[in-house]
Amino acid sequence: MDQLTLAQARSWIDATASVIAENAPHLSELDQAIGDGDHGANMTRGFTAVVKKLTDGAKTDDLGGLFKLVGMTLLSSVGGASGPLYGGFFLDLGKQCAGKQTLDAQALTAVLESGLNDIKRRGKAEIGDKTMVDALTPAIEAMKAASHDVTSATRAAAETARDAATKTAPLLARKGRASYLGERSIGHEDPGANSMALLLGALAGVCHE
Amino acid sequence: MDQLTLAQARSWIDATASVIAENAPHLSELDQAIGDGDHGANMTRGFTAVVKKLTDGAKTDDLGGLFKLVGMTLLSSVGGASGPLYGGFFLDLGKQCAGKQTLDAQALTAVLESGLNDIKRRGKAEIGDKTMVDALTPAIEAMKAASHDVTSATRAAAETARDAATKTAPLLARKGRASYLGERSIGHEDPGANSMALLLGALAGVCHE
Amino acid sequence: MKKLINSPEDVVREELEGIQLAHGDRLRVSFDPFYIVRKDAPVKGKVGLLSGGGSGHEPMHGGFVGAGMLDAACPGHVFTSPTPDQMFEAGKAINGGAGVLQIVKNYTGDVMNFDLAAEMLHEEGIDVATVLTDDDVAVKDSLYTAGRRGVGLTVLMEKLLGAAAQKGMPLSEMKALGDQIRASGRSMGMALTPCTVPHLGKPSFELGENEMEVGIGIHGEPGRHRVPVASADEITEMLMEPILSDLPFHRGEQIILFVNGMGGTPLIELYIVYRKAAQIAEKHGLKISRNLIGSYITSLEMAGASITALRADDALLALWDAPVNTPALRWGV
Amino acid sequence: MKKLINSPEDVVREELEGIQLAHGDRLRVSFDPFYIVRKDAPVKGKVGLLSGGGSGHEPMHGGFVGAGMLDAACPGHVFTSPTPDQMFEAGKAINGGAGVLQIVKNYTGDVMNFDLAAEMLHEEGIDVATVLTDDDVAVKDSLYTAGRRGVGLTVLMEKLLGAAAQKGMPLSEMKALGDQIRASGRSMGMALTPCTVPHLGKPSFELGENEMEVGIGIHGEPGRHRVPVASADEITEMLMEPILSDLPFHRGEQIILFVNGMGGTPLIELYIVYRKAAQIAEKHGLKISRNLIGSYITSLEMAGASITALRADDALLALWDAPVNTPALRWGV
Ligand SMILES: Nc1ncnc2c1ncn2[C@@H]1O[C@H](COP(=O)(O)OP(=O)(O)O)[C@@H](O)[C@H]1O
Ligand SMILES: Nc1ncnc2c1ncn2[C@@H]1O[C@H](COP(=O)(O)OP(=O)(O)O)[C@@H](O)[C@H]1O
Ligand SMILES: [Mg+2]
Ligand SMILES: [Mg+2]
Ligand SMILES: [Mg+2]
Ligand SMILES: [Mg+2]
Repeated sequence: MDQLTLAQARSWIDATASVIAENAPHLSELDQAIGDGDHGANMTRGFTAVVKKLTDGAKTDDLGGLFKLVGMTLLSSVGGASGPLYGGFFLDLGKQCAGKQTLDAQALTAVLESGLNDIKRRGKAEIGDKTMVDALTPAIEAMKAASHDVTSATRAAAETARDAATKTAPLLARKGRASYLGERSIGHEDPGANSMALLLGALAGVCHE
Repeated sequence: MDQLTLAQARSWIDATASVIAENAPHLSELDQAIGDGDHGANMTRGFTAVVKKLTDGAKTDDLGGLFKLVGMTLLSSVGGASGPLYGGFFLDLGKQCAGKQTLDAQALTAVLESGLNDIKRRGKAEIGDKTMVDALTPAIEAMKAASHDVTSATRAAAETARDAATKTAPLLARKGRASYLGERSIGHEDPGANSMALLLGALAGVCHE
Repeated sequence: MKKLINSPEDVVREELEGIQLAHGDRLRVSFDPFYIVRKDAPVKGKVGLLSGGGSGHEPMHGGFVGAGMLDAACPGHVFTSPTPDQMFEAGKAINGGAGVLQIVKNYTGDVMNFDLAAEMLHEEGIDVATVLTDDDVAVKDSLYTAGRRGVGLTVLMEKLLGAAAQKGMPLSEMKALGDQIRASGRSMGMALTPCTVPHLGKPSFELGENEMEVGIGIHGEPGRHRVPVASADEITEMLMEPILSDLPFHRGEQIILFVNGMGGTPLIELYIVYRKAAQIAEKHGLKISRNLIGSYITSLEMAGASITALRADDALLALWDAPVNTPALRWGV
Repeated sequence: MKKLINSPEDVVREELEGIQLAHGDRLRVSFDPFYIVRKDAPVKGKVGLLSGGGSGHEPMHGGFVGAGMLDAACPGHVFTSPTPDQMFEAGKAINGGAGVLQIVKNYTGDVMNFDLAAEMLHEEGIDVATVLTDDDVAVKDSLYTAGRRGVGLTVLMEKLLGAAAQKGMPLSEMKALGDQIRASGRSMGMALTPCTVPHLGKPSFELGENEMEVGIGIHGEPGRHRVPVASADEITEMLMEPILSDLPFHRGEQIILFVNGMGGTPLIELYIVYRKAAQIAEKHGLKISRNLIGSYITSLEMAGASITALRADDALLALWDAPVNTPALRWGV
């Protein structure tokens, strides 16, 4: 597959909504261990609102419009730390994709990297701080290293993110709510890294079909 | 034994304090089932205060003075329903015994009956209402029927009260806190009937020695 | 038992020490015997308003001592009525020459202890009158029991009579007003969890994870019905219907509606209960002229709520609105 | 999970409906998006004071909306920061031409959402400033974390800045005053029991019958130390010593001392904690000039307490004493 199309991007959002809803109890459980236990509910509320807007016929003529709508909706429905982070991430994707109907693997990688930078700028987290950044950063590196088609690039991203989310367990949290626990944050996976892995997993899913 | 002496009456109070303290958890447990669980603590607080006053050397020259002191002290330290009832009971005993150094079996029975009437007047309980009245009433009847010495009269009272306290279990409470439970008060012994049985048991104990 | 206490015997004394340290600018605490009194007592020419009861219901009664409400409160041990010597000393301390009115919740112990205190005050030459509260509709067949229990209405009674006393109403009128309030208010409560009396160390009753107790009093005593846990709306109906049909309240009447937490229930839940209670009141054609929402008459850390409705006319509402300045209830000043 | 709720999704909306029904005479509730605002907003020429945060901390923040305190509050879902559109709409509703001051508890989510709202308000041509609270001394190594959490000081901050705004203080001075208050207050909390977020249905953490959690925040998150349950006096020392040594407070200083319940702790216990806290403050040569005792910033039904000490000069005390008229805090009016 050479290009991510608008229709696929739309499927990506739907697939993300499903997989987030399915995994909400797990995400909340992870957040309950080192946070306040709402990450599953937050993300579900957000993506449910997004899907509702899209189903209700919100007009999105290009990738920019689609991602902007996703970003705005997440911003006004998620709350918490993940709301501005995921909301800002998609708003940034929207800016990068303004007027675009498709993205090839390289462009997709660049767009996601720009989104990552928005997350880092807003949240001031670095790699190793035990956040969603720890899933997204290596995933983008893996996309760069993968062969130049969307299918393998996104599959590499998904697998790497999945693996990286698991590897957040031994880290000491330095950002977000988990940082208050100090040493006690060690031994638990980061919820946001997990939701990010689900997001990238959904992307790989639609690019595989 | 022909007479209850001042020294024995004093021993009665001490013995009551001990047996109440020992049985406080049981009394409270009974009260927790159909009341508010404080009967053991209430009675212990009261008799501890009485013993303290006596040990500290409060002057009691006759039975009247002793019982008045007990009554006043219970009144100002027990609280709840049992405070005025037991306090008033001993105050009444004090009035009956003003100036007396000893009581024979008949006089003792009359004095206790007067105390019972004070309890009934104050609490407006009749026999069968599932209160301390249910232990004291038959005990006094038993004293009347017993042979005319203090040892056997008080032993009859103690045994009858003990038995009567147990028999409060099937009764439906009509007075005090337990009455709020309605049918659910059935099947539990009344705490005040039990403390009254302990009191009469202690009396029999000192009159036996 | 997990509590922020040092030892069960010291709970009431240490609480009183805390109150003295916190509110010593306007309250005085007597430690022998225990009572809390307005620092400016006795107020000359004003009826002294006295209440009291077992501890464990905080802020009632000590938190309601102050201008426009109680002149003194006598705390007993936890869930145990105080003793006559407390009321006697407190009564003397607040008698400003116009007599003393006792507000007594209808429990055998409270009634008998306050009765004795009234006799003692009377012998001291002080005019004494007593008003009972017995507003708990959960107590059925009250002719064959110790009578209805005094619960939530007590808080409203103390506020309203406090305002009347502050305005200089004489004792006999205060007594009549108290009896009118007594006849115009009804309450009912429920518990999701029991509470633990410190010196007992175990819960007052056992409740399964899916059970609740309806018709509880305020002493951790079990209620009359144990039923499966229900939704807030259903629970509110279980409480409101008996309250409204008992008095009964009539269409077009004004009421003061009081939603009370039992101690361990968060405010967010009380507003959810208030929402439904207000809807039910409206459905019955009642106008909620004033309301009170919060944990004012509690059972230690019990989770649960009670509702009180009081029929009110404009005179009563004016008393409600009058300034009150106590640690737990304050407005207008 | 035993709660007086109907369904987890409806908790916040139904609570807001209750607030609207109960306090509709002086507050207005917006349901899309959620916010609570003074009915007389915007007050012309006055800085609009805005706060908000996750629900589950009631009465904070909604209970503090009214004359002399907040102009508006934005409730998020339980323990979840609200969203920028809420603050944006509320900010517009309270802007009386003198700008808007946001009081934000230092949590990653709250900070980022309020930052976005500030940008949006700014673009709308409204002057916006933000004051953070980050008073929780339990957060160590705060350089390597999201920073200290905002806890009990937030309540005092809202009262004090509310009074300043009411007196007509301009936005820039309000911001400076807020920063001064931020630098002068410290808090710490503990829990005897966890709490249960409605949509999760199980406790936020597990505690053995003999364990307590010291250094908790207000979101049901575990603290930094799990230790055996101790006496009220020992617990109070565990909280007071870090608070006093952190700022540090100096002999001879005046403080406002705030003993707060976490939601499931009865008032009687808070007074026992206050007693010891006051004794410790005195031992350190501090003068408690004002105090506040009650459950004002809570974690649902969690049993536990927190203590806040704020260094205060006479100017601050005057702001403290200024009239306030909100559902949860009221005096002088
Ligand atoms: N400063 C930050 N930078 C990047 N990601 C963060 C930051 N703070 C938190 N996160 C992410 O957000 C997740 C928590 O989101 P969520 O539970 O929805 O919000 P909250 O922590 O406000 O309850 C964390 O697991 C982490 O991955
Ligand atoms: N009206 C009454 N007449 C006689 N005895 C009573 C009456 N009311 C209560 N009692 C007795 O008092 C006992 C309870 O005493 P206690 O628990 O100390 O007081 P309270 O009920 O106020 O907590 C009951 O078990 C009963 O025997
Ligand atoms: Mg979270
Ligand atoms: Mg009892
Ligand atoms: Mg009792
Ligand atoms: Mg959250």
